Amino acid sequence: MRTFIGAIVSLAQGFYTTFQFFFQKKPTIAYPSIKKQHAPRFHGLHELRRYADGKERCIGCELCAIACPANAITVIGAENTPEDRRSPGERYAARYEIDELRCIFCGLCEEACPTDAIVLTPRFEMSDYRRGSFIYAKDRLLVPPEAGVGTSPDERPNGIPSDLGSVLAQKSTVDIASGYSATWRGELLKTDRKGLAG
Amino acid sequence: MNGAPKEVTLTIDGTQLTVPEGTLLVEAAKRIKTDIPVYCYHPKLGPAGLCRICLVDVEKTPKLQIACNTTVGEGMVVHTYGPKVEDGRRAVLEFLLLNHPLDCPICDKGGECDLQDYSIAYGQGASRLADPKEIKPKAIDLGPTIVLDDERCIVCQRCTRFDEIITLEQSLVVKDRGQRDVIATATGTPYVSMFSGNVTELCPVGALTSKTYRFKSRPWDLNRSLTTCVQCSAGCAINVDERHGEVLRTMSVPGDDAVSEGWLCDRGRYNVGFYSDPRRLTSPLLRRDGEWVQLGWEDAIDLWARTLHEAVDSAGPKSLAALGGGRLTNEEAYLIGHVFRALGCENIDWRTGRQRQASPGPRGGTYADVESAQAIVLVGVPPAQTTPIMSLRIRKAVSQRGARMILVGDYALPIRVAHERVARPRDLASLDLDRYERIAFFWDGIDPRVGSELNEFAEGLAEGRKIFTYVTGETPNARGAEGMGLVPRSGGRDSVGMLAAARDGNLRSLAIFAANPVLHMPGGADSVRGAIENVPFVVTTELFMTPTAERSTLVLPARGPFEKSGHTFDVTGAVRVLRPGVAAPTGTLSDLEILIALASALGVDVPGPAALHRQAALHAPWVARGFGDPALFAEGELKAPRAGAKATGLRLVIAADLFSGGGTVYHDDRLGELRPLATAALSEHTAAVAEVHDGYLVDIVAAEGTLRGLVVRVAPNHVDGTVTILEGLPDAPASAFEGGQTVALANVRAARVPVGVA
Amino acid sequence: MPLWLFVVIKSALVLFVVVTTFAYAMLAERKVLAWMQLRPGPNRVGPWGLLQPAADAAKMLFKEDLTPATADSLIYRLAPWISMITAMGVFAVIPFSESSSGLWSIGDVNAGILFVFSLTSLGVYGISLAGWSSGSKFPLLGSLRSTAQMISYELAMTLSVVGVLILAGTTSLAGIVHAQNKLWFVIPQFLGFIIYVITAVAETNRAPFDLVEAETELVGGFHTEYSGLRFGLFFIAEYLNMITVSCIATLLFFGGWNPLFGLSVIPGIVWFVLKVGFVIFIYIWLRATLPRLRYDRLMAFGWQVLLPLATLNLMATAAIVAWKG
Amino acid sequence: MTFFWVLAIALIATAVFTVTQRSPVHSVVGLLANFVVLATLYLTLNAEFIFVMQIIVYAGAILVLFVFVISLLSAGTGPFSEGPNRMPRALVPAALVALTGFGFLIYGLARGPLGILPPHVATSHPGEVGQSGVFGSVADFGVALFSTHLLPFEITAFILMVAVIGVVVLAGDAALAPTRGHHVRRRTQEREAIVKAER
Repeated sequence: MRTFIGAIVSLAQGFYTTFQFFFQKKPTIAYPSIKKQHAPRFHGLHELRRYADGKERCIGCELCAIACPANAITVIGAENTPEDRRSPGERYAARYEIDELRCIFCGLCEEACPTDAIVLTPRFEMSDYRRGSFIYAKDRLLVPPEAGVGTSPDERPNGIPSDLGSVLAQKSTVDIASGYSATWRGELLKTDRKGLAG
Repeated sequence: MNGAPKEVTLTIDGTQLTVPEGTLLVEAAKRIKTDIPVYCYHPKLGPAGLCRICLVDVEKTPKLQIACNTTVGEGMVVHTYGPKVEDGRRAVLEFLLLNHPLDCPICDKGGECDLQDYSIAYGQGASRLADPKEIKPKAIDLGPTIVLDDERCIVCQRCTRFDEIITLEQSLVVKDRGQRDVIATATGTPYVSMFSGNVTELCPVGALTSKTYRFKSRPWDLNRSLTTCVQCSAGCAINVDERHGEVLRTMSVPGDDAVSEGWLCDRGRYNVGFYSDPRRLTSPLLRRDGEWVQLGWEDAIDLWARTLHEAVDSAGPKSLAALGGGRLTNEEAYLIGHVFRALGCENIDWRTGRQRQASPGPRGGTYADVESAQAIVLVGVPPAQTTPIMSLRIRKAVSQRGARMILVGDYALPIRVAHERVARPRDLASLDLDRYERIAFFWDGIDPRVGSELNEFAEGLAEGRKIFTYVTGETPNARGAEGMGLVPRSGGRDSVGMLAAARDGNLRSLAIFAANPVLHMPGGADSVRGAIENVPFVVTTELFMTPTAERSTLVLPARGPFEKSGHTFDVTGAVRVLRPGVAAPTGTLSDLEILIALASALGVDVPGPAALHRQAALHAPWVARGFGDPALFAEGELKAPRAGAKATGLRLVIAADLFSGGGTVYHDDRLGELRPLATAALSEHTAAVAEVHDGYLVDIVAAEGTLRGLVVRVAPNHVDGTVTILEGLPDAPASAFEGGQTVALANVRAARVPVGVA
Repeated sequence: MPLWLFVVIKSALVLFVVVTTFAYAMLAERKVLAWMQLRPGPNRVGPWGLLQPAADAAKMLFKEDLTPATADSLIYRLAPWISMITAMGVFAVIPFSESSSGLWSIGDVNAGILFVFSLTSLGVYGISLAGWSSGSKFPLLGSLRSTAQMISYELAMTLSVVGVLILAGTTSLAGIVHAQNKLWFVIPQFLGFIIYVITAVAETNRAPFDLVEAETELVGGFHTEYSGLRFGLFFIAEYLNMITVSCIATLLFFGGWNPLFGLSVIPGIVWFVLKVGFVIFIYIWLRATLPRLRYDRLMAFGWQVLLPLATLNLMATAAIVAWKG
Repeated sequence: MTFFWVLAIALIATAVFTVTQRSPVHSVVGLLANFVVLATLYLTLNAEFIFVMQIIVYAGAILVLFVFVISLLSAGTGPFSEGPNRMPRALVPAALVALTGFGFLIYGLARGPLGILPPHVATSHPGEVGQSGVFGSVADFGVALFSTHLLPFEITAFILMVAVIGVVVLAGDAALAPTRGHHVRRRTQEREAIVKAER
């Protein structure tokens, strides 16, 4: 009997709690109209950086891919040739793709990178209508050459690239309409799906 | 040496163990599962004592000893770890890393590198080097397959010793001394070897890398699966490393001592790019009014079955024929015979190339038998070009056991090795072979008359001796095809007869399974092509649009060996297992699936998978012993050589090349320079007489026509008065010509072609 | 005006009102839930988010409608309509206010309450067939759960209502309301009311008895594979069921349109709507407060607690009515 | 009358649908539709209580169990949906049985009186529902069930009870099987017995 009464009392307590909250002031911020200042080291969208001379920092070593707990990064390396030199060493990333839908923004790729090529920027608004467009390839990850020339990325405040507008502007120029087929991982997903359906 | 070897008892890390006298410490430690780090030492190459990473502490010796070159002694007490040992190893590693670049993130070895691993285990974290590191050349093009990074080299000399001890080719050396030593070829020419890929595996650091794999992937990305290489009939176990549905590299299997001993030839290692080639066929194609039309699988199989039924109904089962099987698994070969015999068709043959026989008869030997032979007789094409791994055993027997090497015929050996040469097997009688107890005979399986002469001779010797015979032909699973009964029985036609019947218009339907007779069948490409075009309905299962497939009515996209499972027999008749290592492209089916679909469309019962696998392995001991059904080995008639053309006295030799062929090699872009040029090889003397030089372009005029634009190669080991051309090149088809006829060189041009592959 | 035209017009009107009510019941649920969870809830579409239902409807209509390759397409298409039709059919017999001329209900059936139960008992088909025909694991599990749960709780629900029927002496819904002119049955039938509320929550598959959907374990349960308008039909059906059981609770236990405190100046329909709204609020409150039950606990609770209690309540009521004559 | 014919045709159509489906679930759906149409037919006869009972008991309870069992056991891929179509072979005997039954029905209808309603029960008119003495009302039904037909009612209840017990005995093996605790207890007992015996 005592437990029965106890059950009733605790049930009533639960109902009272939720009822109390019903009238309390809500702490929610009206996000799109009011934007909160994020922390200086906020982990947002990735960016691949360049050296001051415009060469890509990424050497395609795949250490970020192996460090990634969500298995979101795909890197396929290739060799620099004298005619087409992308990065200082022998190797560069022919393909560098991040599935931002898988990414958990933990920043381990940043930690793993031996050349500080991949960094997480504070950008976080990247919603889109197609899954395929969340697979960011080098065309959207890599800082445009003009942004990298002159300033070493290390000298930017907080180590975060100051100018994100160029990346933003680039997004609209990149053909993401083709969605999956624009990226290697997307192609794989597509063939996988084909395999499942067939 | 007689009697049991003496046993020695010693203590390693407190564990007492007894090993035979003469065992090296590093091997003894393996018995108690203690791993002593090594760089220069390799079980197959022996000790060198160069790198000194294997330092161990042996009690009662003043200094640390190297485990790889110290033999065990009675009562020895060894410590493989401890402060003293670790100090020593740390010092050694500091020296090794002195000039070694810290570019692990871009190094292809990173992740499977011994230097990396031992540096983590024993090395000291920071470098004490104050001066800049030694700058050495990087990315040196060592040859068609290998790129060398001298900065990473720790001069363990595994590669040079492999080249010296195992392949006997002796082209790699350590050039210069001290701080400036680098790996190079002795002559300064490119490093060319059919076993070159092995040095990349032997290299304990990332100094030697494969051109096909450079910067493609990292080791942890790869999905590895173990299967059997069926590029030739050697049957080596092979590890297939796949990523994103693409075979990126293949690796040898260290434990495969029964066959490959842990080596791979370059064809097996590098000819894997074709799996992901965009030219792969992925849909059944039907030729309708000269155009290729895509077809669904069901329609294709139905059409085939209907045509077969109609042909049987209207012209009887003798109007059907099936070719091929020598490149398929045993299961598939068995099903070809099963399905077509169910229709009453006996025109079944696997012999779609020059090879006419696969079984060595009752005296077939094993790989181990080769090593023990005191005399080795090579009849016809040497095994190096057909079954390279077998040739490594022969080289081992010659170099390490002093076996006598005798070459029969005009073919050249790829390496400089002391040998004698006679023209025909019957001439062997003059060589006093009866003083040997163990003799191995190798035959290429091409000319049946040579084969019977060889058999006769071997039978004559057999009394009281161990005779091992091998047929090292060029067809990968020829023994499987023979064992599964893919030869005409009771009045059926063989492949030559089938083509004759086709020319006469007596064939209504021809099925060609994974074969390319247009390129490989003797009798001339034009005549084979004409015969095939004369058959109203030709079905070909192929990976690519080969010359044969181009002339078929229906082409079915098949799967390659790494894309299916099954069994094969190797050259010694042992069973090897195939397992899928990479996903096949959508739209392809394995020949087994194609045959099962055909059987069900025809209404023929097929054995279930379990029964099929039993069938495929059941014949194994039977084939291994060589006691085949004699009827199985009935020979088809070869045309007699015709009288020669205007002779300038050169005898034509048609040699096989490891990288010839119009299918997988032709469609593998990664192979690049490895694909042979169309060459005419001459001995130095002949070249001098004919006044041609290395790299000239010539035409060869023979009775059947002219072969144009061959590159002259002046090479050692060729018989004077012969010109050797390569078989199976789509650009210069040698199948139109008969070996042994006299030909003339014409239209010599002094156009120098860059030095490439010999 | 012929009778049939009158009925058709009334049906159309009721459907319109009911569907609008559904839309705003949904909005109300989201708002109330949000407030109870210290959130503002939908507030971007229209003033205070009032046009949210319209936005939702538009989205639902234009969303891609998928049918899994493994689905049984006939039944897959049929199931949402079964749910929807049975949920709507109930409103045919519900009287919304005092109606001597039959104005405030579409049809007054003498076995009204039985008709309601018969239709709600058909509602389970929508869910169980949807789950089965989707041809995938989670929906099948959801539909099996739903079948077992609905059968188990329907018994107790029916028994809990029988007490009211004995007191009222009729199965006509209007008759039951008339019987409560003096005293609402929630007082003599308090145990029956509690059992009814619990079983009704279970019958409508709402939290904390929403094991049929159970997002955390069954990723949506029976409607995992549904999208677009078909999913919308299930959604509508769920809310209509909630409104239905609230109406029934009002009619059976809260005196229907009978005014409170003798305030008969306010029309009956207002009282009815207010009472229904109160019951719906309790529903939402329950969802905001209680976590989902474990499946075996749910079944044990149904069979071992609710059913005996309902039987006891029935027998006691019958005995008292018989004893009092 | 038009309504009757519509219902009658729907009734036969759904019945045929039920027996001709290969998927058991399709059959169940057909049967469900059949029950609903039948119930509607009762409704047109003013038998509201029967209508409700038909739906609650048959459609709402029994058929739900069918669905439950079918989805639980076979998930729709049972032997019914595979294998050859057995309909043609059963066609002749089924037709014979159906025709015989139909013949009996015609014979019975032709023989018996057409006015089958008891004299004291009047046919109901709109607005009269729910009153006792009107055909199909709950009150009359209750009176009949608990007075005139009390014995059959009780016997039926008894038979059902027996059936329930039977089902529990047949299917309840797992429920009656020893629990894990039982095993532990038994092992303990055995060990104690052994210890005792050794002493």
